[in-house]
Amino acid sequence: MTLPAAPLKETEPSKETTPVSRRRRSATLLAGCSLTALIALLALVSLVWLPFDTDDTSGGRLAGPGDGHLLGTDKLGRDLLTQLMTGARIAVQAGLGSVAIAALVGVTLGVLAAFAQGWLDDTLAAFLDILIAFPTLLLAMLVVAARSATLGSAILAIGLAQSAVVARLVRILVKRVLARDYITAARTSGTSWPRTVAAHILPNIWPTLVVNLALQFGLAVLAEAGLSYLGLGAPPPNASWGRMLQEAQATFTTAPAGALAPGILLVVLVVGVNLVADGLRDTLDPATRRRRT
Amino acid sequence: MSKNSRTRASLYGTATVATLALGLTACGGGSDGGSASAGTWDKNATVNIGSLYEPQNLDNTAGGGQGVTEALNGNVYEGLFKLTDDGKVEKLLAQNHEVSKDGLTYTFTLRDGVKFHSGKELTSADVKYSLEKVLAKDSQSARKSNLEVVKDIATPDAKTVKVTLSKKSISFVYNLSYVWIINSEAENLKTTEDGTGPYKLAKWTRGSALSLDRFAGYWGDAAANKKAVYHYYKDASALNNALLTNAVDVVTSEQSPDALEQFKSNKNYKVNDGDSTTKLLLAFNDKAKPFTDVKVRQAVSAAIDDKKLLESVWGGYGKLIGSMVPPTDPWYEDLTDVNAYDVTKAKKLLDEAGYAKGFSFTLDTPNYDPHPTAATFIKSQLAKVGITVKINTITPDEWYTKVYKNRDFTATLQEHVNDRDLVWYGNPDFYWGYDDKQVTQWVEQAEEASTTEEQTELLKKVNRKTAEDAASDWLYLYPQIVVASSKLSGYPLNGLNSQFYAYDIKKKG
Amino acid sequence: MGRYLLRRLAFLLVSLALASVVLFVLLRLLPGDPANALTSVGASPEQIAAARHSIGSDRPLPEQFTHWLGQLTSGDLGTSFVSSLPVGPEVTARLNVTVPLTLAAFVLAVLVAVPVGFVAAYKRRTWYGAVLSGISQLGIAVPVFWLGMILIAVFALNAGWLPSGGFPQDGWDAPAEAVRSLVLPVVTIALVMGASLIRYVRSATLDVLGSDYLRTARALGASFPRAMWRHGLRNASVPVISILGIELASTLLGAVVVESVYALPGLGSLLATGIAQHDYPVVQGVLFVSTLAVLLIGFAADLVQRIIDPRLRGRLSGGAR
Amino acid sequence: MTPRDTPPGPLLDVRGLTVRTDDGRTLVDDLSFTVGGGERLGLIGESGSGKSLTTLALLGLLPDGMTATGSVELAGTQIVGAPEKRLTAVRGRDAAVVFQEPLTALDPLMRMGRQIAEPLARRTGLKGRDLRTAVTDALVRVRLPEPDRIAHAFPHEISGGQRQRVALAMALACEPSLLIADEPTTALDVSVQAEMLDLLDTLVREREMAVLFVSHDLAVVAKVTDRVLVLKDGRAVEEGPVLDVVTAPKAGYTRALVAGARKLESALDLRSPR
Repeated sequence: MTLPAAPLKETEPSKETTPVSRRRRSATLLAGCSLTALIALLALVSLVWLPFDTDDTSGGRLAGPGDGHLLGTDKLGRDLLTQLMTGARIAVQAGLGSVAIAALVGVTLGVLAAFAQGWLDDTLAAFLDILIAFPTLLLAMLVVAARSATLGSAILAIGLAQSAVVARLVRILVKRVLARDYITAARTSGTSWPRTVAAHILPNIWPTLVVNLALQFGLAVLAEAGLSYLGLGAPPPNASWGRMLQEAQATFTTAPAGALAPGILLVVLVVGVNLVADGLRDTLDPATRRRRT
Repeated sequence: MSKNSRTRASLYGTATVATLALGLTACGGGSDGGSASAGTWDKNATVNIGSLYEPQNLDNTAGGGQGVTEALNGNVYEGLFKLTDDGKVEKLLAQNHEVSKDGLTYTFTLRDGVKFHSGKELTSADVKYSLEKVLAKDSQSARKSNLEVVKDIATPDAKTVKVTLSKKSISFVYNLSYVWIINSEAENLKTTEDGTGPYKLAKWTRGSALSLDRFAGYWGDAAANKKAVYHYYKDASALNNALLTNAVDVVTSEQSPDALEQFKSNKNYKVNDGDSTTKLLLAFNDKAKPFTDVKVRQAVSAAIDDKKLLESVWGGYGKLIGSMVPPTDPWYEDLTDVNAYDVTKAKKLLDEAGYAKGFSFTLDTPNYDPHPTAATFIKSQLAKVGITVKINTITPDEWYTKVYKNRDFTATLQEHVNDRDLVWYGNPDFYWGYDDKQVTQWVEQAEEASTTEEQTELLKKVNRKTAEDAASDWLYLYPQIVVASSKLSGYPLNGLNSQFYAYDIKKKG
Repeated sequence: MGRYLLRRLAFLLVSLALASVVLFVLLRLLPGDPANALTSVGASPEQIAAARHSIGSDRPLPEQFTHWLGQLTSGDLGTSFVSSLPVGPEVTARLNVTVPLTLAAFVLAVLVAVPVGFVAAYKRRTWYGAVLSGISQLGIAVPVFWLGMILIAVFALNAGWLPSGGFPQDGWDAPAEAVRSLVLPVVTIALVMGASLIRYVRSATLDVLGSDYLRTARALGASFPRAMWRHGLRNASVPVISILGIELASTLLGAVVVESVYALPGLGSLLATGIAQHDYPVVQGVLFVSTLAVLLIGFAADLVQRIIDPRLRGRLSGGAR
Repeated sequence: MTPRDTPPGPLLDVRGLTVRTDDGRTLVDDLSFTVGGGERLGLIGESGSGKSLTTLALLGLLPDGMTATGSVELAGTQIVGAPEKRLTAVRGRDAAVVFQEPLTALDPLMRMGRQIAEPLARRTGLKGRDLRTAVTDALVRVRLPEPDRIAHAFPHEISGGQRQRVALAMALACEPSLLIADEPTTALDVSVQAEMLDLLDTLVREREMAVLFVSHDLAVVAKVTDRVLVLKDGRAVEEGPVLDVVTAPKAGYTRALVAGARKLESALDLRSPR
């Protein structure tokens, strides 16, 4: 099962065979970065300043904009903008946390699996395949059931579920590198394994890995929103966007702002990181770089 | 049985919340027939009832849950007595009953001409079987402990049942209203039924709906509609959407005020504000520091503005209570003035208790609404008197293990759904650990009282004493909101203890 | 091929057996007491113990496991702790909702994504090619439950064209109603699934468009449509099929959220309930059936790929998935 | 190779061919050359010099994002700016290509026989058994052993040299007036390279086909061509008969190339006397 004929699900190998114009490429990256930065800014500002206290329920129930509430209030009279800002923080936290776990566990597992041979190799590959077919959300539900519904559990759960995806990718990438001659040369010349990994393997796989992790970030944000929507994410009163949407569902028609704003921000963040991933792939991925004239 | 007899348990119905905290909790409920006396109605109508509480199975002694009570109690199964929607106990299958002088022997005469859905005639053997089923070793009935006073059941003839108690129990007849009379020969009671009610089960599709058909051989007045279908939803929004799109005609119990605006402003719907028995409690562990100190409990109670909390959770709905007793219980007294909101007083009490600088405690908060909201609110209120609250969000399952079984908590939030549940304060082993010899004695005496007046008198004392001791902080009484299509009339408004009688519901054509 | 089939089937069975052990062990490692779901306030310790005994959760784990395996081999998925009803029929009933939902969404997504993905690749330099790619970018980023909320608000609450949720009690005996109640959920899943499929189809098409063999064919005089038909379609389908397999499997299992939004009595909602109540037999049953489905879908995808791609024929599990 | 109604001018007439990317980089700059009927021209330059793009521009197969200007007349047909339909008619018939990388140039999912049959059927209109026989003949002509086995094989099942022969067979199956060989031996083992060159040489000679031979390797080009054009950074730096260029290179760049090739030559003794 080396060198799959099929693309890895995670890295859509958009090999624009032709030289995409640099301008265009940087436009993608730029657009992605600005969208992501917008949300990151919200999250960062929320650390030092919020329009209202998060627990401040002094606003009127589902009030419209005004009275210091730029976007109005939610059903408990909390400021919507405040909630959106803390929500941004949770989303970014969820994304970063999950990806960190996925990277750590996934790369370790993937590298180990790549060195496996024979039936062990087949079994590991098959196991990862089965695991991947189970949606992140489902695995996360189990983890959350085992621990309790906190942001930490959600991040752990999502990160672990994603590490299977990362492990599979890394395994394939590493196998690809291992097949190259200079690795064989390094091995026969007696270079130690950790050295080989550090000196030859990681430098070769990191561009693809980084692009993939960026995509995983977006998926993690969506998964956290899904978990929160099901009541399994950051517990109330934390203003996770998913939870805000769940709460605003009942008042969708009467007070649409609360049911639209978190969704829009979610889309902005995920589109943003996906564009960043696309842009990065075009600039980093050796597969595409090689094809350029 | 003993002290705690007359309460029926069930914190949230029974099953620990079916879904992962989709925000559903159990509801409580009043009783008795709905509103309006419709002029003409469709006698062959199908009434679609929307609910959040699906039965786990159809046997209320095998963990059927709150949903089975809602769908089957009074509709499919009947007891010797029934609890009306306004909380009165009336005779149903019992034609008559006599109590011996010592209050230990109850003799019931059964109504004539009562038939089970299978066609068999009701006999005293069925009553004995049904009572024994509740008391059986593997019974998961929430009423089991209440009925354990039963020492002997005799059936002198086909129409007479004689029950002997081990000690007096004034709530015995009330408790009997929860005992379904089931055909002693019936089988597969988890998926089928054989009761005597005005409806028989047509079909139960798990995860979706349960439908009831009018029973032609019913002994009393026939149901006012031909078919009643309970549609089950896991999420309040989905349920409200169903009502808005006419997929259901009535919602048994709204769990948040969110959607009410759109129903109130629409003449096609009627929003009914009934009496509930569900109380939201900030339950202290009275055996854990610092809540061992009455003054600390009083201070916390006085530091929280219940009115504002109720307003923010329920909009204009719901009531304030000063104790465990809802207005529908016979021993109700308005005690909202006891430990009322007063920050100055709270500070003074804390000072007296030696906590002038405040303290901090962990609040175990179930992860579904309204608990987290209430916790947030309490946190911000108590901060004003120097008390720091650490909110620890837990699942219903954890709540049972950590709080209910292991008593490993300092304070918790929980909703208590049932009526007449003041008596738990007489049980020093209950999870909140309130232990007052006097109260325990009063509760025991009340249960063994000869007259309801005597019982009421004693429980009023319990009520006042627990309120003054701030045994818990009773934050508010939930509203019981039934929203129905304006075509409907005759539906229950209070849904006491989760019952929802469908047989009087009339639907205009 | 016959030998391959045998080996592949054996592999499938071994995987299933392994999965069932893992499942069982993992579930028992979860903290929480299934008896809690049966408990109510006022329940005495004896009553709790009786509940535990009646569901068998007080027995030693190996015994529980062999019991479960024994049931499994006779096709029985066990009995729910909470409802005391058999799990098998329950799962079957839920599959009646989830399988049509997933398959319909899948077919719709493929029907939309394949042409759109192709156009998005072929015409990527035109404005509508860019718009199509942009739409798929958006589609990937939209949370499925939010999309559901919006569709319900627009098509059920405002327009009143379709039900807002639920599934008829008579199920497929009321075909018109059943179909109506699945329209919005199917569209919801198909849009989200389609959006990501578009990207895969687009990228597979780009690979083909940039491939040397396509250039060879055209350099030797084949017209573009002819070359795409002869060479492009098959080559592009290999990666897409492997994605389709994964998408189908994960949608089947991942319908939880959509089922929740649309109040559908599907497999996902059964699982969610089971997890919340620590109802191991239900969770085990659902996950076991799901694992089986995942393995079978993987098997089918491997088989199809193997038929198309001769390079995979030397391997046990097609390199694809 | 029955000479078609040959137009008066040269078979291939390139004037001022310029290839630019959309973002304005010039990859081939004002290139002009001709190839007469039966003539063999070598196009030489290191990678990135624009030689491969030139071959693609000759057939109107430039990738997206690049445009050609100037004039390319192939057998009297103007290629630059021509509609796809006209290009399709010209490709294969007037000029066919053998690409550098035989593994990717062949459809990995299609048996060799069917791949050869495709252009063959287009030219001859043969079907069924006749077509199959023709395919076998085509394989035999490129000196492939076991032609039936090869016809039944997938690209990954045969060696690189065999694949390149199949690619050559496909190109020859079109019976083009001009064969464009784009680094046809670069991907092959050195030992196979010589055989391949020899085969190519023989086959085109037999058919009196014109050849445009593209390579970075002066030694290889010298073996099969009469005239060379040296490309650097998209510009022609030198043009002339092979012997002249090799023995007396004018441009500094060409001198470097020749020196490089000499070294190789002495090391491998690859070059056969012409």
